[in-house]
Amino acid sequence: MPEITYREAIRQALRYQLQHDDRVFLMGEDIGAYGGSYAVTKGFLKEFGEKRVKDTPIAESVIVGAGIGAAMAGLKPMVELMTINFSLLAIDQIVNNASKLRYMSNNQISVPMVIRMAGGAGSQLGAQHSQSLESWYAHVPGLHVVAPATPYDAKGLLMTAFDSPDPVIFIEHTALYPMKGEVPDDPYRLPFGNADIARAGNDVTLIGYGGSFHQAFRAARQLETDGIDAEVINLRTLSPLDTEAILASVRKTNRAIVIEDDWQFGGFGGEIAAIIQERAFDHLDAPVMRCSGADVPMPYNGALEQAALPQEADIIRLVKSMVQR
Amino acid sequence: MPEITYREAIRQALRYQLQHDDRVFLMGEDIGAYGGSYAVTKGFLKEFGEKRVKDTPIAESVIVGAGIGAAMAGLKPMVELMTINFSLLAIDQIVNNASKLRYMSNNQISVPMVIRMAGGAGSQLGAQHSQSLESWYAHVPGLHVVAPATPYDAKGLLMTAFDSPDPVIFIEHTALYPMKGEVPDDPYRLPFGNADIARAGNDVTLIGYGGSFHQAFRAARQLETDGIDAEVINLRTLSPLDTEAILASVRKTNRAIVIEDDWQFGGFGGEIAAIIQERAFDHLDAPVMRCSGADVPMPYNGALEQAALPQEADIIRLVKSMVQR
Amino acid sequence: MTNERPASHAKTSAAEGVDAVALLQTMMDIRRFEEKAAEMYARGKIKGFLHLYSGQEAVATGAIAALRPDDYLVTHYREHGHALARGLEPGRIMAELFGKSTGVSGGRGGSMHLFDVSKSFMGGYAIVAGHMPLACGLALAEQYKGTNRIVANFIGDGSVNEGEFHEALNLASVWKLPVVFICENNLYGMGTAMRRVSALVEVYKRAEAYGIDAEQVDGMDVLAMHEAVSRLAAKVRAGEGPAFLEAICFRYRGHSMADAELYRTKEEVEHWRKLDPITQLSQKLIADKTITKSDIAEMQAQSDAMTADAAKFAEESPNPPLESLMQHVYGEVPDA
Amino acid sequence: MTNERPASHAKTSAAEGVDAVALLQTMMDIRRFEEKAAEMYARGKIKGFLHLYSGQEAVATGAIAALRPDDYLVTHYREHGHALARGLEPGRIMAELFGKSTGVSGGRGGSMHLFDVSKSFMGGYAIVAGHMPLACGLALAEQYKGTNRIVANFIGDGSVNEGEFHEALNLASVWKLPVVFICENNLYGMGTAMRRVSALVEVYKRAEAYGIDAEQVDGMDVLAMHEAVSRLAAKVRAGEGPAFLEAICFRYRGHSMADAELYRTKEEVEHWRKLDPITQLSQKLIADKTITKSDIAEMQAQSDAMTADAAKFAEESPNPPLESLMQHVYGEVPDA
Ligand SMILES: Cc1ncc(C[n+]2csc(CCOP(=O)(O)OP(=O)(O)O)c2C)c(N)n1
Ligand SMILES: Cc1ncc(C[n+]2csc(CCOP(=O)(O)OP(=O)(O)O)c2C)c(N)n1
Ligand SMILES: [Mg+2]
Ligand SMILES: [Mg+2]
Repeated sequence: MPEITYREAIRQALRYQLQHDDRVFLMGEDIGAYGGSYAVTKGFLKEFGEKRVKDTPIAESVIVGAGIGAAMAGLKPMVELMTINFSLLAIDQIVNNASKLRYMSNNQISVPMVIRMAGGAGSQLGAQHSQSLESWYAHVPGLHVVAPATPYDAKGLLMTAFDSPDPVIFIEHTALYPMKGEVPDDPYRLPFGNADIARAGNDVTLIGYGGSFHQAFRAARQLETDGIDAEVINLRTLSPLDTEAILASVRKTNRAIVIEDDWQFGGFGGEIAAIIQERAFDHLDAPVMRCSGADVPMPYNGALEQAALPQEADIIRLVKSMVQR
Repeated sequence: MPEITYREAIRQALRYQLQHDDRVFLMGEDIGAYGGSYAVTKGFLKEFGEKRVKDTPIAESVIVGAGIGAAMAGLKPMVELMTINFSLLAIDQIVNNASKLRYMSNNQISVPMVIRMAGGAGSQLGAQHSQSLESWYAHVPGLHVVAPATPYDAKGLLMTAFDSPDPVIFIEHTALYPMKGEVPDDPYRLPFGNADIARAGNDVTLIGYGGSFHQAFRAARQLETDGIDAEVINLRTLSPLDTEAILASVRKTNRAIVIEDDWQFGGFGGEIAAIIQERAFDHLDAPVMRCSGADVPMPYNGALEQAALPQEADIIRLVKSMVQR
Repeated sequence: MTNERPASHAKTSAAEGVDAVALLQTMMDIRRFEEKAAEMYARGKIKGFLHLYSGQEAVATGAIAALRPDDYLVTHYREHGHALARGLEPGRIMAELFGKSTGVSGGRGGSMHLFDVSKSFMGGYAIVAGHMPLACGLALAEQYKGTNRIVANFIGDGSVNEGEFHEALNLASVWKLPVVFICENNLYGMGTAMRRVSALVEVYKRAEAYGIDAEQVDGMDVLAMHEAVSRLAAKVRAGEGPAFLEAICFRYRGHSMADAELYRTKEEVEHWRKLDPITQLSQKLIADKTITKSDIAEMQAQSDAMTADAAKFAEESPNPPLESLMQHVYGEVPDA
Repeated sequence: MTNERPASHAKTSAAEGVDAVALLQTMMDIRRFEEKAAEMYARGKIKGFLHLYSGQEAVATGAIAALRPDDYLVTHYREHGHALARGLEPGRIMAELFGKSTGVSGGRGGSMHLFDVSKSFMGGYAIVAGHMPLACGLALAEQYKGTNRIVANFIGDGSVNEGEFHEALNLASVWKLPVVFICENNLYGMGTAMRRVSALVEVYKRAEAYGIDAEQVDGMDVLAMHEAVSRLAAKVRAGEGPAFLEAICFRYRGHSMADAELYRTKEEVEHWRKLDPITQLSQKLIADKTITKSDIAEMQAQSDAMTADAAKFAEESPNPPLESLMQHVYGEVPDA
């Protein structure tokens, strides 16, 4: 299989959709002439023209709202919001319209749209540009929340997103764009709600997604040298969440840690911990732990930023404290 | 002690602040001439004049942002956002500015402001007007999140909110405005992060706040007749959260249920459950359970709406299933 | 605010072939329907927020009659009149207000969220100005498909200071989207008079700042409304880009059923009632002998009957089953 | 886009008593500082997003010199020039870019978030238009306190289509807030030319739609900038409400260090470099014999020294201690 980057994998899915479905069009800030702030749509304007690739004003609310309206009329818009931080300016459209229209209209209206945004931290962009708000979107019924961790996931999940009759919040981790991995040339689809057991193990379950999956995976490799056999789950989608895969793993390992970039307090890790203890209580040899971001606005300084983010060493320390329990 | 309504208790705190602190002013949509959409500020425009009580355009973002700016300049604005649903239009200001300015500026800037909003469901206002987003705000470092359940709490916590050097999200539950309770005439302050053990018990801990506290309390009363002795905790503030009070109670009762109007998936109940199992694991005789709102946009129909909200009967059923465990 | 009635900037001569009698009937139907709704609210049959359209009938009636039946309508939460004018079944509208399963939104939407996609009625929305971007999107879709279907987006005067008003008007203008924005300026947003919160009181001038074809019309005159919307819709349909119409009107009742109306005087309300759109048109049609007093009585009777039937239908309809609570949060995924 | 230089609508005669030489020195300082920053970015000393001000020096320099030192400044993320013009210590600005504890924001803010409250520099902000409401609030506070301190709010041309631009201008106008909005129209928002996304290309006309005193000025001419801002600031200070100034300018470098500049031609950049604000003023001052070529060389040397010292200070400063991570999320509660 060819090795391509996470960025290229996303490009392949977008290009495929543009080529094979007339209802699909892209809109967003600087996706055309500029080539996309993370170069994901570079060249698309030339290739597909202004009708299919629309540069918009800097006006997040109307960009997303217009996407919703176009979807209501039967098109399949892909709206790019550059980064998840700017989605706060469109969040009323996402929460009060996109997620509710099917239900409020008693199934008369569908909103089949994909909203792409780059999330996560780690590149010293400062507090206003380093947020991980996926837990907020996962909280909202009517939305799907996808967070690919690998090039393979990115292409397969984005393909599936375009089949969804409902709005999909597609969160790409900024640090992963240059990462390479094996991706089939031909189109393929990865179902939502199907986690990937990236590494089988018996001693502890490490649960991650997007960027945090890789930390979990690297930690697992190191733990091996200490004779600790960790299972690593790549969630792929937060909503729907593959609860069964998580529970099956914990019933086997009896221990679990959730790894997330996001702030810990009130974050998604809490939901996973709550579900595990609720449904696998008697299987737990130790409390479900969380290795999360510190509860601070992200500092610019590099060392401080790393200190505010979960590190492999933190995971390893936590695991050891749990297996020794 | 005089018996007054939740609404009147809030009015007393606001009037006291307006009378005793020149830096305090109120602004919001229809708080003046109209008297406030929930009549909380009725008569204030006449009493304090346009300088202190400002009717604003319908423009949530600039209302909150202007409040932040005024606070940066040393005033103490109280911004009313009518309902938590509309706060989505101001959420960028709250998250990207209000909560981060002190940290980003290395403590050069303070944002001492109070943002009041009515939250919760139960009056058949439909999906766009029936949300409980407190878990979102509790997730954001730099914010305080207050959710009073009684007239006594409302006055005491709002008084404290005006002493806070940091932004306070003050969430009033729409269903509680007419509710009466004993409230001292004189001003008093209730510290943040101090939960109220509203009822002592030994068999199970029921944790609620705002509207859900009352369901928990009523359920506890009924459980008594079945010989089940429930302890009921009224959180008062979600951030800071009185973790110690929760843990102390659970170490005694060995069982806990969180009651919340909000959607369960990814909600605040998950955070509480995660903390409890993390820090009182060996004390738990049963998993921490959640009695939450259904994960649906709120339907208008009254029976459906009630079915989507936690009911006393649900709490009682849950408790019984746990104590029998 | 003012007690003067703003002069209409639109030629008020009725367009040819407009059925004035039908317009009158529709306005009467709306008026009666709202009275019945108020009654049902008082009797506890209708819950939540109820915003009545009484006084503003000419706006929706004239505008919607000037559109094609398949033109999209995207409205605010004060939309019973728009739904009736578009021809949604009165019984199913009332049933929605009752929260019954036969309601146009299955009882899940309520008064503020009427939907009937089969009639291109794309919904009533409860977030001020939050529906404007949707109108832009529907218009974008039709432009994209190359149809000549257009969108009518009804908004209130209170929406004009929201950020989304600005973003929507700018996008509609830059992309030449086929939308007619119709601002129902009833002088108040809840209890707040326009001039107290708005830098520019003449709303249509705001729209001009985006290079949008804009005008003001007497919203108490259904023929003027019909004429203005016919003219603007034709331009928009021809691909000349969006248009904006400010209709000066007045709501007789409070903002919602909860409103104490502390912000306006009885005199002001009385003044506007004298300009009642139904009375105006009735008198005109009697004067020019199009109809007689007894025709009017008959039409009234028809509205009464329609409304009574609607209430009866709503009353007798079942509630949605509790088992349906979790239905339609997500759609069915088509198997690829 | 256009290669024509928009005519200035402002009288470009320098106001009396303006120290043109000082203005020139400031512009030189900014130019050198940004070159050094670019160099330090290349050497990996500066991380994250770095937006350089090269080419736009005349805007911040002329405007800020025309204000009182205690007038609040609220700026966007391309704000090194504004910080230098306001007199923040160059070393502490560079240290902030390096993320050092001696930085104006303690190394927590970075290039986009410079703060120095002691100099009424209320911050650089990274959310487009998100700082405009803050500017309104600061102005509201001074109006409330009855001072005659005003606010200068710098925004980019890309902000004008955001909802917050609309909400802020409307509120400032209705409440007559003492704010001068200064829009740095450098023709592009990232790679998007104004005309492609904006219904009205002349930004100052947008502001007029809110009844705000607005004009356009040549942002490559520091004296014109100084004159226009002096005039507008005086009005605003006198309580006549907000003012709006559109400064036509150009950024020489990419949007940030990552920009491939696919959206504009070398010719366009060359064209604007010919209008360089520093060259312009130098030539003028030499022509009217205010200074000599050797003075210029000396001034250059001074900028070089200042910048070198700043870089040295930044380099030698310590990182903030890791233990400080959790500090200042919340403030100290004063005991009642
Ligand atoms: C974003 C938002 N803010 C506030 C409200 C509360 N609210 C409901 S209606 C209304 C007034 C709207 O006035 P207008 O647009 O003139 O419509 P009218 O009620 O006069 O028909 C307000 C402030 C809301 N629904 N949405
Ligand atoms: C709300 C928001 N949307 C998008 C962005 C991404 N972004 C950063 S700068 C920029 C362009 C702004 O252009 P302009 O206002 O003209 O300022 P300039 O960079 O030209 O100085 C964009 C789109 C952002 N920071 N904030
Ligand atoms: Mg109105
Ligand atoms: Mg620009």
